[in-house]
Amino acid sequence: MTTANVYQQRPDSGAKAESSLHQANLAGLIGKGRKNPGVRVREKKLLGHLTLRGDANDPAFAAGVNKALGLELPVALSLVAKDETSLQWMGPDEWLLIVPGGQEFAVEQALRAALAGLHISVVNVSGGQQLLELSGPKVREVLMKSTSYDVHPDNFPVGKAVGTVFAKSQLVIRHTAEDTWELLIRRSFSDYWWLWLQDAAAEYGLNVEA
Amino acid sequence: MQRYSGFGLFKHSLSHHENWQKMWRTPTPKKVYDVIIVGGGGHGLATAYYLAKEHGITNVAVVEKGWLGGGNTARNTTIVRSNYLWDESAHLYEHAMKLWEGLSQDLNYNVMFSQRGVYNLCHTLQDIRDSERRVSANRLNGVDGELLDAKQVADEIPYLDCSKNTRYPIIGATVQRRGGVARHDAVAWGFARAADALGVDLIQQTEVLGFRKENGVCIGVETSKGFIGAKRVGVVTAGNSGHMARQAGFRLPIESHPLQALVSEPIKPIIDSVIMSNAVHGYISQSDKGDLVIGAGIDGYNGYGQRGSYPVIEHTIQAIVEMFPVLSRVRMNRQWGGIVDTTPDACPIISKTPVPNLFFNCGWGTGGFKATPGSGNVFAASLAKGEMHPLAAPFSIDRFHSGALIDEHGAAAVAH
Amino acid sequence: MSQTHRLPNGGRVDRSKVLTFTFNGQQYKGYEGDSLAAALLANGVDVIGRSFKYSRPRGIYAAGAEEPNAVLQIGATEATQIPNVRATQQALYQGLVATSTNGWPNVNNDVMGILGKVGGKLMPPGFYYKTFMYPQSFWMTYEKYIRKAAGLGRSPTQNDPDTYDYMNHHCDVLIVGAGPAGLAAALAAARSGARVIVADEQEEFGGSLLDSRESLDGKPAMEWVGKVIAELKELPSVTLLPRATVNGYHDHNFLTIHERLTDHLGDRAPIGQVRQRIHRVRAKRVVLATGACERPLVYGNNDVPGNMLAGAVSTYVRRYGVAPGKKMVLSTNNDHAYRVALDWLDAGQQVVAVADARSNPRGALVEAARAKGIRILTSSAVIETRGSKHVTGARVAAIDLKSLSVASPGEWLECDLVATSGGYSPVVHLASHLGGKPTWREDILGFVPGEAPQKRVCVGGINGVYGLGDSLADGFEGGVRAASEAGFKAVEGVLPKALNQLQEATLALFHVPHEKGTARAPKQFVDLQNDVTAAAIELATREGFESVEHVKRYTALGFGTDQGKLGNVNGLAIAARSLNVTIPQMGTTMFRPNYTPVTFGAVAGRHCGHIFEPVRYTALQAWHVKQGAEFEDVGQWKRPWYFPRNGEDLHAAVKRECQAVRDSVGILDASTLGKIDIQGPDAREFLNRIYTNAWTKLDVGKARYGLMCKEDGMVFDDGVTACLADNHFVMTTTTGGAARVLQWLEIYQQTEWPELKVYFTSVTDHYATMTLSGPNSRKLLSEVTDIDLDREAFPFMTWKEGLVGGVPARVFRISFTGELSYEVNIQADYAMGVLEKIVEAGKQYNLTPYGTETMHVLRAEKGFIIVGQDTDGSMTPDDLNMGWCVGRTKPFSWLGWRGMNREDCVRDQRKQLVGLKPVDPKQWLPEGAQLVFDPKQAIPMTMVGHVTSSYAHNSLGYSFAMGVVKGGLKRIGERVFSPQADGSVIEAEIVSSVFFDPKGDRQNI
Amino acid sequence: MLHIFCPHCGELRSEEEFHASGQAHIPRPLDPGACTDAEWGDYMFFRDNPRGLHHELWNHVAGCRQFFNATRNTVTYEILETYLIGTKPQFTEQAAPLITTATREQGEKV
Repeated sequence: MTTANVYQQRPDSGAKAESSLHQANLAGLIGKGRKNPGVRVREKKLLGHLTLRGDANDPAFAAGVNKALGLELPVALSLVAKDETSLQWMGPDEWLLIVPGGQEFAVEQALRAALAGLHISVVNVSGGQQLLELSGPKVREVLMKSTSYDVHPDNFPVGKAVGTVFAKSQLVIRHTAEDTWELLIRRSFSDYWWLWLQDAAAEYGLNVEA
Repeated sequence: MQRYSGFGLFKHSLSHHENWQKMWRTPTPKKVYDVIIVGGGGHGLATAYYLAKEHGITNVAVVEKGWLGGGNTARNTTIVRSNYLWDESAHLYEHAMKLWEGLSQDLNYNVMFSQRGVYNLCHTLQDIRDSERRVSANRLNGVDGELLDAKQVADEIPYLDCSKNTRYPIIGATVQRRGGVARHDAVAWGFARAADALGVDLIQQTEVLGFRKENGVCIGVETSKGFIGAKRVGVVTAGNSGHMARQAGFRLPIESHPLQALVSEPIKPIIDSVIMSNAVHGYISQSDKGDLVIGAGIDGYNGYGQRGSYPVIEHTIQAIVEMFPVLSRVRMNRQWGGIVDTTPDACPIISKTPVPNLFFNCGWGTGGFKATPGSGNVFAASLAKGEMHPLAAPFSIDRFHSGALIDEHGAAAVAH
Repeated sequence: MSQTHRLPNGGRVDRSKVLTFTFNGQQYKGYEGDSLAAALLANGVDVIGRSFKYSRPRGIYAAGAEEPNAVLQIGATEATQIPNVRATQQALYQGLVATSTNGWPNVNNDVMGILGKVGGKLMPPGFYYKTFMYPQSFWMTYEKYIRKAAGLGRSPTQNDPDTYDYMNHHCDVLIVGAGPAGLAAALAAARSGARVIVADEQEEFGGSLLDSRESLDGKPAMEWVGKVIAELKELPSVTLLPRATVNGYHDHNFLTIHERLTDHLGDRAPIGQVRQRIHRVRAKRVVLATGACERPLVYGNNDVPGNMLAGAVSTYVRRYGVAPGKKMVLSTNNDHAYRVALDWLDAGQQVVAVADARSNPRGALVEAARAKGIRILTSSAVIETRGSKHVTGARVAAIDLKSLSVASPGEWLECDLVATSGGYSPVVHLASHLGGKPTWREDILGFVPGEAPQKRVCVGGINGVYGLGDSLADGFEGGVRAASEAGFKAVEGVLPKALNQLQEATLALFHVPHEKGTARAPKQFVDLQNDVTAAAIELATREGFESVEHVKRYTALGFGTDQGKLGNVNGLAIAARSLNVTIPQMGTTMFRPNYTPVTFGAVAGRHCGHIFEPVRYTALQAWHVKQGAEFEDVGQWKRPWYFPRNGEDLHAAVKRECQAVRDSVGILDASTLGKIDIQGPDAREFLNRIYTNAWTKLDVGKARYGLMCKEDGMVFDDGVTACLADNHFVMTTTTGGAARVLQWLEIYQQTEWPELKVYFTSVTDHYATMTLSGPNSRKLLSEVTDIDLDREAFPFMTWKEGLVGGVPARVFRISFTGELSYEVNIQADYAMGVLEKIVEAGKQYNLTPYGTETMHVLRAEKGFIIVGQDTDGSMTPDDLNMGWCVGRTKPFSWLGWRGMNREDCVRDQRKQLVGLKPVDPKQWLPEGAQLVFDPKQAIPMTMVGHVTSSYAHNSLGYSFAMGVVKGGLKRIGERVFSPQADGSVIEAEIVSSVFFDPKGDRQNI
Repeated sequence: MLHIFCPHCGELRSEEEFHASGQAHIPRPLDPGACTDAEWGDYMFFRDNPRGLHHELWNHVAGCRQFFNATRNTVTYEILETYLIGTKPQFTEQAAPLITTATREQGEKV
């Protein structure tokens, strides 16, 4: 009996890959825009994204995750990271694992092996979402225009990650360094968010980085 | 009753308006009435008026915990239309529409019923299908209605953004030209004055606290001013219906939600009709005073606070600015909320209840104002005869058990 | 002559910066720092508008948010018009263009004014309820003229060039009002380290200190204000917002602030800047330091230009260096108003007299006035004024308070300014927005905030604390309290010293009597903007309006853009007296947001135009655009509707697309369908409960169609779900239903059946889905895949994994068109590359992209339903003739089973889905059209159903439709009729809903 | 705009992140087949709709996607508590007199 159907979804190499913002041609905007912009944007695209579900209260689950990833399960509203891998709390029984692009199949297999016998779910969602990194002195203002969540560092220190409303949709905001934040954006909404960010950041200057 | 007319107004001006009579008395409650109406809003007052006028039952009291017409009657956006989809609703609302059309003269009180036309915009292909379905049903039911294409809409509604590059381009609309608006306070006052003149006691500032039963049969109401007996009791308390039902010992398929509305500052005429859009979620008309009267959506939670949450106001104004970008620099003056009694099928309950001689008329949700005269008229007939008026019969509570809903919600269901 | 009424010195204006502006077509000059009202007064402009009902000339009356008259149209271009701007709240800028909102041909010579004089008597409150009724048909004509006459300013007729936005804040302490109490509170709170926001509606902080005579620590009070601002600016946790009105106090300490960032700079915002911003603030604690608002006395002809609030006169003199007249009469019932007399003298103008309604006033300011030789008439008041376009005199007479009557004929005093003060009303609006009823305090003759559950502190004038020293102390203490309640430790602070002066109580006089009686006296205005007089209020009570809400609604008292800031208490007092009750018995009306009007654009923020709402695109959007697709809105998605070629219209394109699919092969972007990954040992059981049909025996590798019902048994979604592994399924939903279905699964799992071990994860965005459909789809696909497509190896309703275009794919052999079809699912990042390869390979098969319209036609030919189009929330599976999809013997009572067995759901003659074939094959039944059995019956007709889907252009060669008909399944072969708007009738035969390939051979080709 | 404490995220969040899902504690009848039409109708449609304390179901849609319960006053809109599915409310209509003090003790949490 197979518990789940898992297959390598990413082609070996050479296949044409387009991030969800491909259409917006961010690459063509790199290096343009004003000096010392208030906000800089960088796509962190084509990474491996896995949604992990399981029972946080089951020590076997936490141990299995640790065995497979070398990471402790993060507590509510936080993320843990090692090298290019991060594990983020999404809900009481849900985590988002982000790994370098191409590793997701192997990681999923490792997770499934380590968690064998437990009621879990691992789902590859790499094609459906990506990170958009925002940095610069005015990012917080742009976030304040976009979400009713309190993004003041007193409430939203580095290392925190929350799911919340953003403009007229919903996404996850991750605070990764003092002036650096990441938005977890869904593919089908990314055009909207890109338009939104350009509009909201217009008064501060918005540049695209490689 | 002192008759109102232009000439009367002139006559009174000669005496500096010092001799106008009271519009209604402030009576002390009698011990017992033939019928007690609980709730002195538009529907309750209309019920009392038609009981007296059409059924000769004048030993009637309207018991109101606050002031006449102070609930949703005072808080709605005054839209009147009858272009409902299902036969049952269409007949009921059309009955009301016909009464509206002569109401000022009937009451000798100008309720300013203004048939400016009500437009429902279509933004999607499914909107067009639903609209054709409704207009077609209206036509065969004898209710006026037209389906317009995008160009006709652009021609008939100035300043509406009919360009193709909006988020949800407008591709058509329905219009009911007999629809329009009326002056909400005047409706309550007109019915109150006319009912009072026929002998109905309007008892304000008196809260109904419970219902007295004898052998399970309702024999009157307990009020903040003591017990008042009645042969029949009709409860018409809109948002508070669930609460009244609890007092009577049963539950209703009703939830009370905040419904918000707002007005702009008064400006010169710019919106000539009533324009509604379900897709962008907003509707607008302009009052005779010049205020843009704008209806917001319903808040998701139950609430008796006569106020809702701010994002609902934001979304509504976004919708209005999206439809009419020229209004962006106009300013919002005031917002408020009412308590709407919503039912699962978005249709009212006009019904007998588990308690004999206790009748309820409620569940009008967001659409009660337009039905005011019709609702009062059929409820009065039902109270007078003790049997539901044929137009009211389909709106019995029983339908929530049998499954015979009249689903005005479902008719607007969107899924693909 | 320019600036005739500007004082030679004084004021906070910058006389080195001269600004030119236009009012009613005439150019004037003012200074930077002026309000528009100040600049108009400086130029001696008397009449700034005409009143609403009687068209009486009106002048500037106040200096702030309470101004009822000076409501102007602003804007230099059509697109930048702003209606109803209060001149008292508009900073002057270079090039400002303002006009009056009423008056024809102009405000000085208004024709309506004559009508107002003649007809005014015919317009008591509610006159329109009593007339215009006959004949019935004339109301709309009357109304046309009423509408024309009503309204103040006008909307622009071009689109707004400016942008707006929101900003969300969370703070420990929000301080509303930056007067003495607010600033003291701000100091206290800010020093504790709390996150503090201070918002004030005026151009600069200072509140009452901006025009105060008082000193702090022996220095002008504004020096202290400057020091406080400097200190607050240094603190990183403090946000200072001038020109920012707190307009709404909402539940759970959520407040909205309307900040005007550029309205003082010009007609429109400088390029790149936001004109106005709404701050959405969640505050742990709120300090309300909104102060108090002076109210006038009500007397005859109190609306003639040159009648002004006493405090406003001080503001114009001290803050703007403007004297709105030369000879002043002051009518007061309190001490504080005497400062205007002193200010007036200091400005070198003449105080003709002070009429004080009190018999023996002895307060410090009174004595100071006496000492300066000002004539004080006690037990007296201004009874009426005269003057047509400006005050020329005031009649002061003795009044008897007990009987509220005039005790002496009095004397006419020549003057050009009547300043009036009837006491002070705490500004309780915000404190009352959540329904907390204000409480009347007889000692200060005003309403103060009542008890309320909100976490707030009220300080200073709003509490009736009026003395400067007391107000500072009250503010500081309130700031300490707010900060400590928000979890901060307050720091000690020393407040500056104010002079403590003897101040006597205000006298309870609101409505000054007139010997002719209220009804016959010259008009005594209570609400200037709505032309509501004392007589009108008395008349309302006479007609039986006893509730304050009734009085207000009947007379329109307080319904103006000023929301009755000046008139409400006076109106209450008059109504109370008339009804012989006390003011607290009379109560107040509800206070609702906004405190002052807010620009719609600002409330809308950035959510306009192209970012009004999210638009969702699939990974293949760029290709659709390249192919020239027309798009259809489906939920938030833009889906290709059809792909016109060479100027084709919808019908031609759809016909071609249909034919291509039936003849060869077409490609559809199906990525928008919802996809939900389901894992867990109880996944199968869960599907059994949530779908109408059985899932127990679905093998790995297979897929099945399912219907979902709500508990009432009505269909609400459908789709195909495949078994990927024993504990693993992937479900598809309708495009519009994706989010709803996921919620549906979650609510049942989380709240109803938490014991079922199953997880749901949306993979809608992860996969792009391309559907190849048509007899050549196998051939085409085989050229780009390594999957064995042999019909036995890969049968209908199964799925396989393999490479498609070199990319791993999961391919489902399912069909919505009735043709042989493959749905190719690819990780969305790689979909475009795969599509390009398929398209390249498809050239030899005339691979044709098709949109939703063709998809709808093809599925309808097969009789497949679309939930939401062929269903409407009132259809059971049996109504849809889909009883085959109902698991009648499933052990668990799945969702919908009980509901669809209710009495009404199992009766005969329910509407059932059938096929409809117009008798004339060229006739098209409009979608939505109602059906009848007898087209000749009279209206209202008995309707028996309606058309749900209908297609004239298709692959069948004749028009056909689907629809619901009462008892339709037993009426196959019978006729129905659809009467049309133009009087024609379309006749159709009831047929099976499967029009094409009823045996289903083609999908197995 | 309400401020709601999500018991899973452990924070107060703005109402915009949530979806109100009606009255809580309405268990689905274990044997629907044994219900009369009236009983089934009651289950589906009839609600308490109180003017006062209301136990209601909310979903933190923009956050952790979890459902939870809240006890809220439908007149003042005060939220007295939020609690996990499957647990019982601390505040009920019968225990209403305790409300004010209890709320204060819960401090800033709700």
